[in-house]
This record gives sequence, C-alpha cells and structure tokens, in this order.
Amino acid sequence: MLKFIGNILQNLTHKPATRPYPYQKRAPIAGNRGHLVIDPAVCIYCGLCSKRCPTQALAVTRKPNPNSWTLDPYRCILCGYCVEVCPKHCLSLKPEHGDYSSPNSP
Amino acid sequence: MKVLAKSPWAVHFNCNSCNGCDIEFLACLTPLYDLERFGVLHIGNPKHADILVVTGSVNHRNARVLENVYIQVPDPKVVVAIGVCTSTGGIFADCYNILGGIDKVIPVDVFVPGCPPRPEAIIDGMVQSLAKLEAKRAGKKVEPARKPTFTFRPPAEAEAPVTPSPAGSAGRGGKE
Amino acid sequence: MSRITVIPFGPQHPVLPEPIQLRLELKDEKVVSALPVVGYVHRGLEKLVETKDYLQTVYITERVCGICSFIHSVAYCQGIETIMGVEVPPRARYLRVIWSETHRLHSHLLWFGLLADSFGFENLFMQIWRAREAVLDLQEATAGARVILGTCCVGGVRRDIDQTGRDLTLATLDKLEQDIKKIANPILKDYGVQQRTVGIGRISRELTYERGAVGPTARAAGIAQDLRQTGYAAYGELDFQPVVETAGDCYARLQVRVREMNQSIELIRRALERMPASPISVPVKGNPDGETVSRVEQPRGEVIYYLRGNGGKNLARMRIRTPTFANIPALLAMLPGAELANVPVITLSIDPCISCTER
Amino acid sequence: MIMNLSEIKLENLIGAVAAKRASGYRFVTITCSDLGDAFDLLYHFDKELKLETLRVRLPKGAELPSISAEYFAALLVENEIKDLFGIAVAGMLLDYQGRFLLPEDAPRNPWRRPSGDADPGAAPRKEGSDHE
Repeated sequence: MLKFIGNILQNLTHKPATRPYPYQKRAPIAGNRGHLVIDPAVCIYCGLCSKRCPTQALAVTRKPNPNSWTLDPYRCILCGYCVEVCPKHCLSLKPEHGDYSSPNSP
Repeated sequence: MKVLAKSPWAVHFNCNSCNGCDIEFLACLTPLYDLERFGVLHIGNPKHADILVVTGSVNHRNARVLENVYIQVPDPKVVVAIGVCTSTGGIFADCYNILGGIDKVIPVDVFVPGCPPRPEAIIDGMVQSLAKLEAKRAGKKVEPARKPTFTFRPPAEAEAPVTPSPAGSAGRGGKE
Repeated sequence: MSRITVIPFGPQHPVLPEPIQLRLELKDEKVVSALPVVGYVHRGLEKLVETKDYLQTVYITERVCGICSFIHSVAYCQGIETIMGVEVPPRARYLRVIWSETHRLHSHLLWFGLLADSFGFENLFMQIWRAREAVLDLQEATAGARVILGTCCVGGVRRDIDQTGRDLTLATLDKLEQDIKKIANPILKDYGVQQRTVGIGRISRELTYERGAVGPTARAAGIAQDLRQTGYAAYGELDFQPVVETAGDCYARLQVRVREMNQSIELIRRALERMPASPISVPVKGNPDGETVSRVEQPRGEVIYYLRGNGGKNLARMRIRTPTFANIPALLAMLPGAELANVPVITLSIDPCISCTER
Repeated sequence: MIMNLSEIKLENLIGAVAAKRASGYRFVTITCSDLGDAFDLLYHFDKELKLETLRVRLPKGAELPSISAEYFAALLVENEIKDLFGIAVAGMLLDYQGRFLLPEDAPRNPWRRPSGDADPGAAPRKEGSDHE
C-alpha cells in the first residue's frame, strides 16, 4: 500500500515520459546516421561511391557528360559505405533525419 | 501545425518487411513517442481505419493481400509507406520474389525514407498524412506522393548549384 | 457432438506482428493439428550475393531481420573471416559482444511486451516498451542507429565505444536493471500471468530435442545449449553460462528470457570492464575462396550461415538457417491439445521472427 | 574448411542419417547449392555444440530421398529445397507441392541453374579448391 502511494507521488512529480516531438526537437546525437550530404565543390565525381553503394541509390556522371552526383533518398539505406570509400571525404552523414520535402534538400 | 478535429485510426500492414520498420512504427505508439497525441489509434481492423500504414516491399504472395486490405479501408483514406523497401524495394529491389515498392499495387500518399526511419521521421510522415486526410475529407484533390531524387553539380559548372529532379521521377536513381 | 473445423490463424492477426498463417484443425475449442503456411515475407535475399560483392553483403545480412540485425552481421562476418583467415583485433571482438547483447536485450524486451499484449496486459506492454527505449537510445548513441546498427564489418567493427559511450552504457544498464527489477520480476510472480502461462504449450525435453528446437525454446525445456558456450567473439573470456529452465511451458520460456536479460546486462558490464585497448579493425584484402559454416546465438536461438566463395568478389552461395525456422517444428508439437484462445500466447512464446524464417 | 565433414553416397544417405539419430544428434539443417551439373547437399547435425556435416552429391534429375521419417524437422527445409531448386524429394511426410515459399505467379525454382553453368560471378577456379 505504501509502495502504491510512493508510485502515485512519483507520477505526480515526475516529468512526462513522452518526448514532445515535433513541437520540441531533441538535440541531434553526434555520429548518428541520419541523412547523406555532399559537398559538391570538393567532389571529383569519380563515381566510387555509386559503384560501392549496395542499393544503387547513388548515380554519378562525369566527362564527357556534365559532372553530377545524384542521390535517391528512397533507395538509400544510410549504411555509410559511400562515406568510407570516398577518396576526397566530401560525403558525410548528418545526425538529423532527412527532410526531402524541399527541392534543395538534403 | 494545426490541431486536427478528428481522430484518424491507423491499421498497420506488414507487407514484406524485415521488422525494422515495424518495430519502429510500434515504438511510435509507445509512451516515449506516443502517436495517440495526434489522435492516431492503432487498430487491427481495416474497416475501422483511415490511415493504412505499410512496411516492406511487395512480393508475389502478398500483393493481393495488400490490395485487399487497401480496398477494405473506407474512403477517404491515406496510405503511408514507411521505409525504403516500401518506397522502391530498397536493398531487396533485385530479389527474384520482389515486385518493388508498394506504389506498384496501391496509390501512396506519403513516403517516409530511411532504413528504418527513426520514430521522429515516422511522426513527421504521419502528421503529413493527417493533413492529406483532412484535404481528402474536404473533397480536395490530393496528388499522390512523389519520390524526388536530388542532383548536385560542381558550383563552377552549374549556374544553379542544385537542380531538383522532374516531378514524380520514380525511376531507379537514373543508373544507365 | 464434435466435428473438425479448420480455422486460419493469420496472416493478418492483431497479435501477430508479422504475416504467417497457421491452419488450425479444431475439435470444439481444442486444437487437433496445425499446419504453417509461409511465404508472405519471402524475398530470396540469399540470391543477392550473386550480384553484390562480399563487403556489400554485410548490409544485406543486417536486413535479414530488423530485430537481431547486428547478430546476423556478426555471423556473416565471422564466416568470411574464417574463409579468408582474418584475425579480428581483440577490442573488436569485445565490441561485437557488447552490441550483440544490447540487441538481445531489446529483442527480449520487445518480445516480452508483445507477449504481455497477447495475454491481455496492454499496460504492461507499454511499460516494457518504455524501458526498451533506453536500449535503443543507447544503440543510437554508441552505434549511430536505433535498430540496424551497421557497425559490424569484415575484419572488425566500424565504431569504437569511447569513455563517454562507456559511461553512458553503464548508466543505461543501471537504469534498465532497475526497470527490469520493477517490471519483469514482479510479473513472474503475478497470479494472472501464471494463470495464463503455466502449463500452457508444454513440450517435453525429448520432443524438443528431436524437433531440433534452439535457443530459449530449447533451454526452457532443459536443454543447456547456447552457442555462446563455444566462445565465439569474446564470449570465451566472459565466463558465460547458459540459462536453463526445465518446465518446457510458456512460463518457463518467459523465465528464461527474463533471466537472460539480467545475464546480458552482466555480460555487457563484464565486457566493458575487460575490453582491451587495440585497433578496432584490420584491413581485408583479396576475395573469399573456400567454404565455411558459421554459427552464433541470436535472441531466438542458433543461426547458421553457410558461405562459399570461389575466388571472385561475389560469393557463390550463402545459406541462412534462422532460429525460428528450427523452432516451427517444435511449435507444431506444442499446439495440439491447446485451446484456441491460447494459440496466440503459444505462438508468441517461441518468439517467431517470420522475416528471418523466410528471408 | 568445414569441420567434421564426411562425404557419403546418395544410396547411403538414409542409413547415415538414421545412425546420426541413433547416436543422439540434433538435426540442424540441409544446405543445398546448384553446382551446374549436380546438386551439392550438406546435412548438418549437432551434438553438444559439435557440428557434423554429411555431404551428398545429387545428379540433376535424380530423386532425393526424404529424411523426414527420421527427423520431422527436416520437413520444412526439404519443402524449401523442392521449391527453390526444383528437386524431387521422395517420401516427405507433408508435401506443399512446390508452394511452400513461392506462390503460383512467382518465378519457379529460382535457384536452379542450367546444366553445365559455372558458379555465378566466379573467378577462374584455383587448383585444389576445397569443395571439389
């Protein structure tokens, strides 16, 4: 019975367990694999990432075509293999989960 | 975000998932994330539901089951596809028994990318789907969800550094 | 007067998180026989090794199952390392143990919650899943993802646990131990739970062994067999002893898993304490040529990987036999004689993972 | 590099499996691979954490005797092999008629390769490869 009262008091005084997402966002946890970003200025468009990607989520074009790097976030499994093999370290994984609603993301 | 007048119920269908997305969707219903804050209640009967939450890609045996569940959900309804398998087949797209994303079988209103998506991403997707459901209830026409790809070019070569892909390019990342 | 009726249980059923069908033949309320119908989650992912190279295959094996994903990748990587003769650095072996055990913790908690839901304790389900989130947060902080960790690679692991991660792990384990003490242990003594599990789905030790059951299903029937006894990764240095119960019913399976949770907490603490300083991975050169069988212990039991490479960068054959596949024959022996209302509890008591089973 | 591997002839299979059962082995699984002109079948057994394997070579077109009378648990994996490789398995206690994993409109026997086909994506085989 006393234990029960303790529980009630605890429930009254403690903060709610629920995280109030999306009204209040948690601080991103460093090192999390949230979404993939590229620095297009550093990239040499060698295509190694797209060769290594296990899901063919990446596509790279280079000369004679114009250089480009394309990500399909609806195929990407965020494994980070591309980040490991990139010779210029221009790819990185950011801790927040990707928001692909705007045309300029990620 | 607007508070919704009605409480939409969700039915969850595991199509061909590895359980990663399933347990993350269930985690959304538990105290820490608590989707019931938005009135979303997880129920077992498709006839009671407004939202169909699907995880996993479509294979030969469950395509018909998915279609049946979809038909049983009364109108207006929205479909939320959780995870990359559900969107395109993901890492399993090349398997012999995989047909691809669920949009091959039923129309999809919201795609949530990620493998598996975090509960925060699923909540974002659910909130988006609530807005679409409201629009459908009001009799507005709602476009099916797109799966855009994102192309980047070296800044020196492109006037516009970022070119959004054409609408609805559901293709396979343009790998030729 | 009684006659035989056939009731399909599943594929879409409120207590089944995954699609599997059991065709139950009933005489009144009693099950006479059961027949599994599977194939709803069959992908054919073993065949993918023919198109993806052996390093990419790690990410496929992680996605065989989202619940025990890390342990799948450990089994695969150990197999490839055996074929190629790669010696994994000691710290990596300890890190593999730590993440394997956090996976076991979250898997057992998840199962416990689902079982509570299946015998009608929804509040308990919520409480357990709240406790489980601590493990997922820990995995997110130490490995970079909540469920599919992606930290195991051929030749070692991809991430280290530093001092901050270590402190966080220990703090999480203390909290979790308290939660398990507060939730799980009283539940084992609860009258309602015992009414719903004791004597339900009982199976004898001999029949369990004959049907080839593995993992907690076998250990609850008195078979002291756990692949961790073979000492793969760093288990050989952690004084591991399997958890055994003898009753062979749903309650015994519950007891085994609750005790295993406490054991996992203890194993992680020991591993953190004894973990030596060393590099966390070695570079791997060349292609696998040869064949091997790799076995590790998952939350649900023994998983066995057969791998065969022939000098190319793709493997020629990968075959996965998962624990649920081995436990289904035992399940079919548990069901006859049970009441229809107990079928969900009995089915869940083997912790079925259909995604693993059908691959 | 499989430990405790013994190669047996197809006609001795049932006898060897029965001997395993008599000496208290637990059935683990059957692994099948298509080598092009024949199937390679590995029967794994376990006793006190020691894995023993029997290797059987099954020519294409030949019938595989079922061991489900000895070990009931072999039933599921035999049905799976029948589905995926199109091997006729004789005497199964329960036959799903090739519809265990794959439904009607799925590809038939997806693992079966035409006779004489080499391993997929393989480099030229080295001398003394250990599974020949």
